[in-house]
Amino acid sequence: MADAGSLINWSLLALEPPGWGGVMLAGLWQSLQIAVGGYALGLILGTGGAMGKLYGGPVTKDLLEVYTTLVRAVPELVLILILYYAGTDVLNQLSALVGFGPVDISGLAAGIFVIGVVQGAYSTEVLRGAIKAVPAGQMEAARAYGMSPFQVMRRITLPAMLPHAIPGLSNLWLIATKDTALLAVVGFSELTLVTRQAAGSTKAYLLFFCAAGVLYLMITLVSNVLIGFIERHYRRGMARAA
Amino acid sequence: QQVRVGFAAEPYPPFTSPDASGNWQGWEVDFMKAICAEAKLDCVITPVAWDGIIPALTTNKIDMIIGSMSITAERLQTIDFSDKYYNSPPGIIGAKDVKFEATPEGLAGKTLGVQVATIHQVYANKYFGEAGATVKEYQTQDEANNDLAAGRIDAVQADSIALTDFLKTEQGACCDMKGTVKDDPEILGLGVGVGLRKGETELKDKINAAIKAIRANGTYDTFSKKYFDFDVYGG
Amino acid sequence: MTERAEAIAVRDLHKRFGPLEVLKGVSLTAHEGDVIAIIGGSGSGKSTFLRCINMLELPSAGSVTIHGETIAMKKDGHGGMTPSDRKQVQRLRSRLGMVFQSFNLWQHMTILENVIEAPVHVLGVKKDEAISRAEALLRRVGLYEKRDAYPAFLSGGQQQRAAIARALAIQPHVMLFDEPTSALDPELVGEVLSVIGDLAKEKRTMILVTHEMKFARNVASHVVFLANGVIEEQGPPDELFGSPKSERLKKFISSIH
Amino acid sequence: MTERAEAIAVRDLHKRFGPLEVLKGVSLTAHEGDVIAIIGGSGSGKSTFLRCINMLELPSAGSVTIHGETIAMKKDGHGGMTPSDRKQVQRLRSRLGMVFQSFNLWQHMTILENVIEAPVHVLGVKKDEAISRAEALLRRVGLYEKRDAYPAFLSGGQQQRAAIARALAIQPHVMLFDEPTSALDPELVGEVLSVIGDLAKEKRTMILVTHEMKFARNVASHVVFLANGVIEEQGPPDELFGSPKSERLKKFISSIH
Amino acid sequence: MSDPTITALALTDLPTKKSIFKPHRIVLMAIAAAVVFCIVWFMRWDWVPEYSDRLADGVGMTLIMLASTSILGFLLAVPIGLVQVTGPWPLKMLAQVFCTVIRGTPLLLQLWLLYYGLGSLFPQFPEIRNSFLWPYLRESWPYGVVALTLSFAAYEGEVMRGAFAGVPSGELEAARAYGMSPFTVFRRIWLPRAVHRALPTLTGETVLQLKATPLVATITVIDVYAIISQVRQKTYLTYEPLLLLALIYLCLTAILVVGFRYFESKIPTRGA
Ligand SMILES: Nc1ncnc2c1ncn2[C@@H]1O[C@H](COP(=O)(O)OP(=O)(O)OP(=O)(O)O)[C@@H](O)[C@H]1O
Ligand SMILES: Nc1ncnc2c1ncn2[C@@H]1O[C@H](COP(=O)(O)OP(=O)(O)OP(=O)(O)O)[C@@H](O)[C@H]1O
Ligand SMILES: [Mg+2]
Ligand SMILES: [Mg+2]
Repeated sequence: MADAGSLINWSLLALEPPGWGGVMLAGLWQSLQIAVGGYALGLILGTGGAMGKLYGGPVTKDLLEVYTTLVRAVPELVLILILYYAGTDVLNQLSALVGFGPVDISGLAAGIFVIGVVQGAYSTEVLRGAIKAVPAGQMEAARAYGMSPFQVMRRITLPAMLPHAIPGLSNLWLIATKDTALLAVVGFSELTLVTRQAAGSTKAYLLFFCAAGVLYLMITLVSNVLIGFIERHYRRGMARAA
Repeated sequence: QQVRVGFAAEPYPPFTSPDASGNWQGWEVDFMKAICAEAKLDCVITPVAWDGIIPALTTNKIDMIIGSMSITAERLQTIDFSDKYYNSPPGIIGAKDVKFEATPEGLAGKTLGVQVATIHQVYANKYFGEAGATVKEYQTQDEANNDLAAGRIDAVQADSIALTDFLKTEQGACCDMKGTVKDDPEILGLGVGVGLRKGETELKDKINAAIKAIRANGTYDTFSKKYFDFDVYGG
Repeated sequence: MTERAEAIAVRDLHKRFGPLEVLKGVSLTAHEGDVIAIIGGSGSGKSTFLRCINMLELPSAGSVTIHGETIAMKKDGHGGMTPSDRKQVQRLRSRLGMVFQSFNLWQHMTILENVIEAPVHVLGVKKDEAISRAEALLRRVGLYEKRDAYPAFLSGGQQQRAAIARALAIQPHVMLFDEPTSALDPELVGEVLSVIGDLAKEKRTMILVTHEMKFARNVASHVVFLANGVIEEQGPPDELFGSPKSERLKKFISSIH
Repeated sequence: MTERAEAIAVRDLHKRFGPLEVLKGVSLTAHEGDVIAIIGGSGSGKSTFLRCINMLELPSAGSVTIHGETIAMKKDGHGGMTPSDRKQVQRLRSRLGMVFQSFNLWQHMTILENVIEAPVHVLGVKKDEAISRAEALLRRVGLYEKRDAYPAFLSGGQQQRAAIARALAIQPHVMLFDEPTSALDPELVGEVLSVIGDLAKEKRTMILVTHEMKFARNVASHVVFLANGVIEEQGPPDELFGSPKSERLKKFISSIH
Repeated sequence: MSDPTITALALTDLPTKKSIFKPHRIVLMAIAAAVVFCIVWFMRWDWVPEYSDRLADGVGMTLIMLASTSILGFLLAVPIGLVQVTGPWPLKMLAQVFCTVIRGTPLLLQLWLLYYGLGSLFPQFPEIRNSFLWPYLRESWPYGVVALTLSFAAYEGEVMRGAFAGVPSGELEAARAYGMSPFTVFRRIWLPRAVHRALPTLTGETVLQLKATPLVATITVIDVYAIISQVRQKTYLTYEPLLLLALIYLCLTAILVVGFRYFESKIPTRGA
């Protein structure tokens, strides 16, 4: 029977083998890559989605409504499973249709895709709300001075809605970092799964899960500091009262 | 030709387990290296969740499964297998201080842990579940063992080789082998094979040839000796 | 008046919102240097008329000619019209400097950035040049010191003066004002009116919708009284305010004073 | 006046907020049936005075006697005072019906629930009885039909009438009003003032801070002019408004009209 | 987490379509019907009857998890929100640290930490097995309940903090002015008013909680997700069970949203 001292066998966290620290950091790096990639993909989808929902044709609007409704009503874990299998399957079958062989999708790309599609629906809603918060007069003034619709979007609508969107987008980023943990369930080697493997191999469950918790918490805390800077920067045009 | 070899993303000693430098090691890793070298395949290890390993194969995320997967009639409806490359009878372990037999009567009223998506899950549900045991299903074998050591469950059914390995560890000291279960080839299958997508006969032939070759030229025995003092290939 | 070039000509403009016909055939010509004041009761269609000139509102029928160039329109499916050439509309819009009732300054840009935005990104003026012109304009409206402030931190009067500078920055042929002072507190109205008065003195072509009758009388060269979607009466301010002919205008003037 | 019992007596009340001394010794006695109107410029300390009476603001010095019972106070460490007996304050507060400028109805309760809340949970009246009394009060202020509505769905005037009913429900010895109409749109002021006027006619003891001079003149038995933290002048309304003595009051009255 | 974010993350309103019968919608619905037909016709659904009983049990477990952890979590959120507004600083700090830690780490990790982390201690402390808690510590659902409850409490605690802080001081003052004791003010006015203010976010938080429940399947709690996993193992089907699972969650969410909307219509939150 193990003595209580083995609970805090810190050498297990050493960066060099036989410590598992290096593996944990590699998992963290994977998690961060997926989070950043998925978040960015989500932002792209969300920008398009928000535009479509606000200014698109009736069909676009309805399809986007279906997309955001489904994603917001079904657990991320379930969506991740479906997308994880379906994503590559559909892609393979498409490429087979066009006549290419099966495409090789790296695990990283699949993870980014899965998180991105989920985040896309969330971003759509956040950005749509933010754009609606920009007074219509701002866009009208831009049109009155001869800007093209694209210019209005790029020069006025997007930057003007940012202060409204930043709180929501910040929360989405934090959620993206935490949602990467769900990929552990499909066997993707991100931080949570390598933690589980390390814990299983060494039987130091508490130590490794707590260490992973600290890493996640660090991501959150560092993000919060950065978000604070960004928020201050973009809210500078807002009146104190607003 | 690159071949993605699906491993269960979990420690399953002595067959596959990740080490502290992030590499995989164990008997099956050596086996994989041997057949890939023999068949001149460029194999890359791709860890996948065990309970999703067959869908991962059928949806083209991986090209073959090396994960102590038994060849059963049920699985053969969905995927294909190579010839067997080892065999391990299912065993049951339990706490040392509780005496019981690995029979439906012995397990009645007890809680038995198994890993999901294994032959043991099917077997335990059929033989012990019916007879009054509670079958608890874990995503990984390691978690089942862990709960046995914690005392949350009374017994675990799995590969006897893997269980023997567990009993040798510090944690496994709590428990001992209660015996092997009565055979049911229908469920328990005919040994462990490499899982393959249906229709990929070319790959299957290569692998069967490779298995034959390493058995014949002694490579198989060489790396097996590092792990076992008995013939893992079985009868 | 005839020797001066035509700056804007609106012919037989109709506009309907669903069942409601707001403009029922309005024609108006502004020559270079004209200062035209549009007056009329609330809901008489003044804003709609102004917004139809730069196509922020699409007219249902009629034509708009800016500096001799008529905006090409085509019928759409629903009994209205749309411009057939978007680029043309964008180009012509950049010759009209619109000042809104609610300023509509871009909140995420400083005052200076607001003023150089359209010159740089619509007209393609170089940034340095745009800045030096913008600074001159801001000095003129008395906002040079505030050039790096954000709109939300300015008073209403200052915001409206910034909006006027922004409109002037595209060197428009015609300035359009839609009730530029009605969103302001009474004590701030004066500063904006004096800036507009200065522009009028320079003989800049302007069309302004206003409720400030005294101001209209002082600065306008021509006053148009809109009622019920048509021009009920028009003429030089002294004539119109001094001896109104129509009953409606008489009533309107008496209700204002 | 002397034969009637003393309802409230405030003696030499001082109140300071940090360095700012808002009340510099104010004494005031209200007898049963008195209607005292407190007037004065903004910031003169009217609200503070009223809030000191029921200890929502703790006075720095002086005493408050309600119905013959003086609130026991002790010095606190910071040069102020705190009540030495919480229970006493709570008991005495329930004899004062305060009506706030911003109504402060409890938004999560219906009007009826608002009115029965204090009788049931402070005075321990039985619920049935409280309800029947509350309904009578609501009928009186003309809100019987609205008894099951939530405050947010009522107009400001209706909310303030409900707040008056709520204050009356504890059967207070004295009603305190702090500018009960100044948060209302002009057209809603009348309905609230008429309810207060009715209360005055019934000879209910009331102290009211108000900016409605005409109303103060009509209903008050006694008017107090507060300026600079002291009572600058007081007396019957006709005297005070008819022939103000102090310069300040003269100026105040002329500025109001 | 602000309300707009919750709305972005969780379905809080069913899409209201004023007229379903616009021409393009009829086309879209026809396409949707065709897709559904293909799914029903070309995919394998013969396993559904066999598992329907177990699926119903699983849904029941999911709902029990949802209800119990939402209610317990809410009860815990009230003091967490309150101490952050008025508490003495040690309690305030404690509540803030609690919220930061729970909100800053993945729920999945918390679950595994609780279940396997604690479990790994049991062999070293055999006395635990003799304690009165052992019958619960043996089971897996208590860990799920604890983790989900703490999670709900942390997120809803932030909401409650805002709700407590946002009760207009005038209403509290009015209560004091009528002689209420501090505790009565809290019990009768502050608390119900804060809860009232927090109600609009409750739909979203509950839907989020529903979306978090399947994680308990990873610690061997048999909820609807676990049943579907069993189906996947048994039938070797990749998509069909997952599609059914998504449909089940979709329906559960819709029912929740409709239910909350119904109750909300009974409690006007306009003044909140
Ligand atoms: N987008 C719109 N849709 C429907 N009706 C509109 C729209 N815009 C304006 N109207 C209607 O057209 C009429 C004229 O509006 P307009 O804003 O032009 O009046 P106005 O003369 O500018 O009035 P005011 O002095 O109040 O600004 C009004 O009855 C108004 O309700
Ligand atoms: N809590 C406080 N802290 C600091 N200063 C205060 C506080 N409450 C009131 N004051 C100050 O005390 C002075 C008197 O305020 P009070 O509200 O009593 O005036 P008032 O006569 O009611 O004015 P009004 O007619 O505007 O309501 C003001 O200068 C105010 O700024
Ligand atoms: Mg207008
Ligand atoms: Mg006051």
